[in-house]
Amino acid sequence: MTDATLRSPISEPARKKSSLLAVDALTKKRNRAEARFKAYGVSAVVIGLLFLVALLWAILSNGLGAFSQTFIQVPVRLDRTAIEAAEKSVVKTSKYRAIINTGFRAALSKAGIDTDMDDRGLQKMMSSGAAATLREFVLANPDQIGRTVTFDFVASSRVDGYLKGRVKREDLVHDKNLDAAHLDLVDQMRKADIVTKTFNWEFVLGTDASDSRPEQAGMGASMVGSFFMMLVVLLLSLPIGVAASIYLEEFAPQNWFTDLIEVNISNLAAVPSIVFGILGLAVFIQFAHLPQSAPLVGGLVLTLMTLPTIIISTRASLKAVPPSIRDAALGVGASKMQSIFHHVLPLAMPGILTGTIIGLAQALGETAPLLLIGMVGFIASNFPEGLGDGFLAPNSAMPAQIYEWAKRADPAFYERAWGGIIILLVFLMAMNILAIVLRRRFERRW
Amino acid sequence: AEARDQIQIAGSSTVLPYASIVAEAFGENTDFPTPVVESGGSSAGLKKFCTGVGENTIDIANASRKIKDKEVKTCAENGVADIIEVRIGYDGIVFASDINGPSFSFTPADWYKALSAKVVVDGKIVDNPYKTWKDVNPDFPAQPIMAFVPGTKHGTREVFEEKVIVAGCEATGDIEAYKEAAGGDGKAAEKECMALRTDGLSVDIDGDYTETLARIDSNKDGIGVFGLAFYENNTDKLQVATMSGVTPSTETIASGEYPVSRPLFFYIKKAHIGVIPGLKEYAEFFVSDEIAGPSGPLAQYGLVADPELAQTQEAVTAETTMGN
Amino acid sequence: MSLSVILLVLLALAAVGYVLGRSRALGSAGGDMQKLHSLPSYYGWNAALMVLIPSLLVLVAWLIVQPIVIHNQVASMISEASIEKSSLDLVMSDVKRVADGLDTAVEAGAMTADQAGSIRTEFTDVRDRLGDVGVALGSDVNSETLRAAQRYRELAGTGALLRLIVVVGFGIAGLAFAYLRSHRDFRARNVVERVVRWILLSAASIAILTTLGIVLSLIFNTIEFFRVYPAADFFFGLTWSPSFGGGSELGIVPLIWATLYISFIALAVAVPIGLFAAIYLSEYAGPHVRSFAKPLLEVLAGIPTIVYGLFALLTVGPLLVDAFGQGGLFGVDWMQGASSVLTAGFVMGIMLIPFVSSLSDDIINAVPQAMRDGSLGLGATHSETVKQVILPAALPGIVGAILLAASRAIGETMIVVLGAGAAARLSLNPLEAMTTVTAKIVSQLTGDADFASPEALVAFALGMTLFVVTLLLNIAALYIVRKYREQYE
Amino acid sequence: MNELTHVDEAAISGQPKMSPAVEPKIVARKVQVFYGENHAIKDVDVDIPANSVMSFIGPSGCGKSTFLRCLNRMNDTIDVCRVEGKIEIDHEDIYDAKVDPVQLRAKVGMVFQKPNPFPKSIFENVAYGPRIHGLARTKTDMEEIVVTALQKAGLFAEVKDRLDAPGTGLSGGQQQRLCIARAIAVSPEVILMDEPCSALDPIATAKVEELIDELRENYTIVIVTHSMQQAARVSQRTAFFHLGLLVEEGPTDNIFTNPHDKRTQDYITGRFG
Amino acid sequence: MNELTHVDEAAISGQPKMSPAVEPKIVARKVQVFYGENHAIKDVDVDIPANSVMSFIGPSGCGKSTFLRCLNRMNDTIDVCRVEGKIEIDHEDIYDAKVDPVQLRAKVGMVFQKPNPFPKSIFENVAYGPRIHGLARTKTDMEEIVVTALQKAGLFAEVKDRLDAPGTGLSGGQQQRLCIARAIAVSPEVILMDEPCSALDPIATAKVEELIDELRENYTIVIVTHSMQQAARVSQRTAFFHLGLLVEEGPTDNIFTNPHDKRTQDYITGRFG
Ligand SMILES: Nc1ncnc2c1ncn2[C@@H]1O[C@H](COP(=O)(O)OP(=O)(O)OP(=O)(O)O)[C@@H](O)[C@H]1O
Ligand SMILES: Nc1ncnc2c1ncn2[C@@H]1O[C@H](COP(=O)(O)OP(=O)(O)OP(=O)(O)O)[C@@H](O)[C@H]1O
Ligand SMILES: [Mg+2]
Ligand SMILES: [Mg+2]
Ligand SMILES: O=P([O-])([O-])[O-]
Repeated sequence: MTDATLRSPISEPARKKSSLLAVDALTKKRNRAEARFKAYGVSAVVIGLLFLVALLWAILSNGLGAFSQTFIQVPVRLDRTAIEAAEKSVVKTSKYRAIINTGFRAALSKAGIDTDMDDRGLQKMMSSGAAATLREFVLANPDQIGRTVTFDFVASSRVDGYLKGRVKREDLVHDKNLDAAHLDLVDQMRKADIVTKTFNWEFVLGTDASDSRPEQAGMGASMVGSFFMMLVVLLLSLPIGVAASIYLEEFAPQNWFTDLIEVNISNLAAVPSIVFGILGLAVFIQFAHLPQSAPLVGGLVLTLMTLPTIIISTRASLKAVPPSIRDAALGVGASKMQSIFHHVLPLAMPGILTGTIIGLAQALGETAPLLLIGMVGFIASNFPEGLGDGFLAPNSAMPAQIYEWAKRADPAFYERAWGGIIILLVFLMAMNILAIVLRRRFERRW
Repeated sequence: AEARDQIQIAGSSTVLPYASIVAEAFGENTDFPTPVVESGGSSAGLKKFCTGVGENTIDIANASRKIKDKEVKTCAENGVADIIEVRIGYDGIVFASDINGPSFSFTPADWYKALSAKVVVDGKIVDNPYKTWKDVNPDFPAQPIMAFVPGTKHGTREVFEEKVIVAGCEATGDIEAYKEAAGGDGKAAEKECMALRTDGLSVDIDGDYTETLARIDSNKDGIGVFGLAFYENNTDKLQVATMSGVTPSTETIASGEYPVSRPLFFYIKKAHIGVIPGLKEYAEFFVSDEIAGPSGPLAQYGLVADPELAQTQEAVTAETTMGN
Repeated sequence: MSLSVILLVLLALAAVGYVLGRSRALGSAGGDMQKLHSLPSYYGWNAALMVLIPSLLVLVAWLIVQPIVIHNQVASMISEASIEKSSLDLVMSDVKRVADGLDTAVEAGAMTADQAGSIRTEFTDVRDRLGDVGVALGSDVNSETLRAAQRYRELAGTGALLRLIVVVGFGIAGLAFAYLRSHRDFRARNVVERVVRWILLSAASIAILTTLGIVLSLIFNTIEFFRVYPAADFFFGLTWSPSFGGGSELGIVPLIWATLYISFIALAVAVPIGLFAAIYLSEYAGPHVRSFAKPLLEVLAGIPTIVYGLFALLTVGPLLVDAFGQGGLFGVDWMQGASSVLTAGFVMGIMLIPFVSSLSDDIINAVPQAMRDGSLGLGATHSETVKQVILPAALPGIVGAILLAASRAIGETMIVVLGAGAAARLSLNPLEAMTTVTAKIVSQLTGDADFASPEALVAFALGMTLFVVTLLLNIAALYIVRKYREQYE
Repeated sequence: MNELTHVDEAAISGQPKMSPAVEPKIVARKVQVFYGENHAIKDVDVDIPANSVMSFIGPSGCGKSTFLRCLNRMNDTIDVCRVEGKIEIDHEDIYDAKVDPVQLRAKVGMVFQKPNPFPKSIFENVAYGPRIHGLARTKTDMEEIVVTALQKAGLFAEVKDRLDAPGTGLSGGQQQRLCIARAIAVSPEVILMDEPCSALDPIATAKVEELIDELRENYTIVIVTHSMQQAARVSQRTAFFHLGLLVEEGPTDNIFTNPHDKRTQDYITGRFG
Repeated sequence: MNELTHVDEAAISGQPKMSPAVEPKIVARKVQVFYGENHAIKDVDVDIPANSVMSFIGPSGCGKSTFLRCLNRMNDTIDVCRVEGKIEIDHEDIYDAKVDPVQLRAKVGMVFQKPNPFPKSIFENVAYGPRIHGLARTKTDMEEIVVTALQKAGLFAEVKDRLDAPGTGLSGGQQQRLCIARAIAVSPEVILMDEPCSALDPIATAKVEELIDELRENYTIVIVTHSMQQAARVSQRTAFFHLGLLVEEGPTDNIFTNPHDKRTQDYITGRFG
């Protein structure tokens, strides 16, 4: 067969000459398709961002309130006999409350406010943690006994809510925690500058408090818990994930074992996170005897959970590196290992970092597995004392804390849960910023 | 290996608020570290509790129900033989609806008729035909039936079924019809009573009371089942219904006037007493009058104080185990 | 404490090994790198690895064995009587606590090391003494416990010393071995690379181990479940209605159905939006838009799912009811409450957008420019190029991203609980409430039922079944991807 | 439009035409190309006559490819690349805002210097262009177009048994011919070929040259080549580039036998550098 | 090792040596290459003498690149590719299990048919090989190596001001020369060049040919080329491939002036196909 025997469409052009400035019908159609396609793209991004804005709006509008807090200024006379009596009782703090009450009454009358409220009623104005604050101070500064010291006591959640507009006068009819008389008092105290609303550092830096003291609860300790967990996750899942991907993508022979690993990894991605919790409980706590509620265990469980995400994204981007790059390196006598670590890996970096960003985001926000290894609940209201403690001492984590708060009865916790989400997101962005910057630097086309 | 020095507690999320209040106060008032209180459910807590004795296991399990015999057996098999049972009080279960809606005063029969899958109409067992509360009881407004009841994972559901639905079933006399249909089998008849309708008017809530509240928020016709403590903290959004004419409160429940409540417990491994620092002190602190008594912080928060608290205190001090 | 000392010593030895190995290799080649088989640094790494790997393995083994040996030694000192009273385990933990307390006391300077080894309960109130340095004990210390604790300290001290000697000995031996081998003809690079390859392989094997761990942690309870509940009813039952009183019906079919249904809807939302966003960001958007839009979209993946759940329940659900509910926009009465398959699926889809968009964006970006040029040069529009050249070339990566999103959808709980409800139902109507396998695993696991009852054990069987189902789906996906893979260049 | 035409006239009339014999298909004036800071094409004026072959020659890196890529605006895809000046095809400014580069590229086809087959089957590689331009109505039409194009490019015999095999699995020269087939399958008016024969053996080269000769009757062809013999064999006019400048342009014979510029002379006699 | 030498002897003595004059550097016997089903190289026997240039010619797709890639085991990287037979370099079987392909490739450098610079700076492209082989002790050493390699490849003058610019931003010919510079920078013993001059203009080609001539003194060079002129200019021996067979091999002069085989004759006189 020779070419000449065939009718050639080239000698009789199928398209007639046309002006470039006048767009022909087919091109118009194709351009419309192009415009549509691009519009889909724009709207996809816009839709995504709109949802983000909607969610952020919900988060911010519900949660910003948690960042301010009402305090009541009370000068308290640290009377030795009263303190000694209090120290003798079973529930010492309840006696300290009485000491505060005395001071509080004095402060009120000094400001020219008189009230016929009984002690219980007065106590409702202030957090029940006030007594603990006082006791702690006394134990730490025995030399101050006998003097009068002015404290900024945290106001109770209802009073705080009143100043934030969350608690309304008419809502208090059925409320046994506060009534309208209290609000009158608050109004007067505000005039007298006894109550102040300030930025709530305690919320950012403090520890969790029990259900009866929402006003005292803070994210600090759980932030530390999340920090140590993420440290474990990052230090384990990134190197292990990348190493596993390199092995699978570059070294593994094509055989059933490789397929088995491959299927396994994608399957692990679909394992519900709570199952990882079951695994963590069985393996790390019951078998390996690691302590309960420890961020180390949480980190290990979340590492296992994050690995598939990192491996899948890393493998996809390793696959996307053109073979000619590998050839080039091998051709100058680089070993396979060198060609991968020197050339392929840097080119796959954006994908690896994306996997890390998404994987860590997921790990940071995960609650269910923590439920089973004991990191959800009311956990250690103390900060870890050192590095080792940070990994091993019982602690909660931010999402667990938020989840707990969201369940609690007092509406003030609801506000805190949203506030906690704000902190979590800030933490997330801080955590990812490095990866995002790095990714931009590695992104290139060839 | 480092020795553990704080008490470890796990279990019921219903007991958790009370346990956390006590744990916090315990940490503040004693030299012992604040105990760790995990949540995760009564069952999960008891399961952890029964894995064995030793440092690596928890010391106390909170439970919103009594431990089951089968569980006691498993415990014993794993070496957890001596268990101290501590009843801390009662959890009141209340019915509440949106604060701006009409108020209700229910009887168990109303709930049975509104929610049961089948009811007896004119002597015949039929699929529940009622769509509004007025259909159930002419005294009620014509508000569509929409009930948010605890899901089957919750212990509260059991109480709700027994003390409200079955009671209503008995009160209406429908149970006799079922018994007849089942050939005199009382168990089967009760089961028939308890089966809730699945046409969407009764919604199971597997989450917490906050979820129930959120659902009422998005559907104002809804009536939900709550814990007393939860309701008392949210009186700005909810109004509570009376049951058989009694308004639920810590007092009416403690006196037994209000019928729907359940006891709350915690269980201590006796073997851990003397090993884990502060364990016994914690238990005694918990049941002391200043804490669990009617004027203590727990009652303040919504726990119905146990009228027989003194006996519990004694048992704790004497380390009386179950079955002794 | 001494553990970190050992680790530091080993690290130091490794560093020394690096320097020595390197310099000896260089020396053997007369300082001329080119005469060496491998780069000098490989000889260094070889030595460092030879120091670290054997000694760390020994250390790990030691850490596992020593406590067992000591435990046995000390346990033999405990009298039957005390074991009778509680349990050996508890007595031993008391012993350990006292031993730790003595350590702390010595450290704090409250006792000399000698005293700690020789005090007797007869003469000292140990609990008090330890209490002074902040060590809380559960009860008074009896003499048996104290002696056991002292023995424990003794053994632990000896053990620590031996451990130091043996582990560091291995390190030094490894160093010497590697040093002697560091010769110009020694294939250091090959050795190091082989070790690295083993490390890579073991990293990949973690996936297998995890799977094994999951299966093992589920299987016993699953078997237990099938012992109390008939398997056929579980796999083929069309009703899911657990109840405490017994007589539960635990059919998995409605749960599996809803899982697939919700995941499908979620993907139907996430894949188009995510893919178009990825295409737009990588192909059309300028670097500025891209550099802020991509990380912002990724925030969607970081918002805790409880927020999505509330968003579903309070915002999306009511909107859908307004449209499809009684007296709604469309005048149809298809929707009862805010919870529905559609609500949950839609919101889940939003959460999954970044999974699809970010990963696909990276992959699309990695397609070589020559492919685009080839297509554009033929007069293809940009969108034609994307659809017909770039997407096929990027397909394996995109499928990976979609699978990841699908996996996430299957494993999600919070959104389902709040968005789709808690009641299991077998229905085609996407506006009805249903619930998924994962949601039920969580609820049965955290529920109040007796932990030995089928209602609680079913969680494990559900987990196991879901595991197998997704495994089958993944095998199918692997097969499909293999078939349609296109390799550029 | 008015204003632009205005400028055109001025610009074009301001330059002496280099080849007034034939009506030029492509007219370039004062073309400048920058890659960021790098000034790759400097002030190039050239007229490319219709229905003939023009070859660009010059040392490597002098800007041949760059200039060629200006003619169908392929440079648009390089971010750092900036084009100035005016290029007209059939009197229409191709850098006019109204011009659709897609239509332009359909009219001005291109074969790239590095063969870049799509990761698709051989058949799909060739069918791609006709499909997007709607050139085939039926499957048989399409098959005919593909087969003809492959034959023209001299590849058909070698691949006829494996039209479904991936185009990336071909040898270097086969890939190059595949790309040629792909370009002619859409029958553009102008064909730009960037070293189409560099990877080809003499026989395949001869076939492609034959093809070029044949195509010349209806098409305008611009070819970049390193082989002066090839330029001499196939082209009517030749342009010599050096360091981004168009040094000399004219009838091929003249350029090779009687170059005006010292640099051209040096280059063609191999006396360069 | 003993056993292996054994087999070698047998295999090699069983075949008539084609060029007994010089001690061969590379000996190939019964080499077969398969791409899956496709039998790309059939039973090729060839001796490549040391310190000389051998060129492979033949029509596109005949297997030149494939055979060349066997000589440094680059075919190992293609999954579907299977090599059979024996290839020895300096009497060592390069497909022996004991042979480290990495060391082999350091000894047998390669320039690929399609230029494939790393997406790194020009400097780094060249410095990479010397760095991993430890050829430079100091930074100055390295700079010297890089500059020398670039100069030898005739690229230095053009890029000396932008050694930090990415290698992928070069023109096609520049990329090709960059790859040549990269290959010679590690000073291998054998250099395989797959059409190194296909993208180069005559002057650059001349420079590369000069370089090849210079290198010949110390290196063994195998070059694939489409230009018979080039083969004639630079190589001492030439091998002609056709459809996967090595049709004829011998001193370059003989092949071109007095081919034994009809197919060779047809090819070099352009009377093929
Ligand atoms: N990766 C591959 N997969 C499958 N077949 C291939 C592959 N590479 C080459 N081939 C086939 O093997 C045969 C020989 O190819 P090779 O690349 O060796 O040819 P060549 O002689 O170098 O040709 P050219 O001069 O065009 O580069 C050809 O038919 C080609 O299609
Ligand atoms: N993408 C790019 N980015 C930056 N500079 C570039 C790019 N492409 C080409 N250049 C530079 O522009 C100049 C002209 O390149 P061009 O590709 O036009 O050369 P050429 O004449 O085609 O050479 P060759 O014959 O080698 O292909 C060269 O100096 C080259 O390095
Ligand atoms: Mg070029
Ligand atoms: Mg080739
Ligand atoms: O968590 P609960 O067991 O109380 O439901």
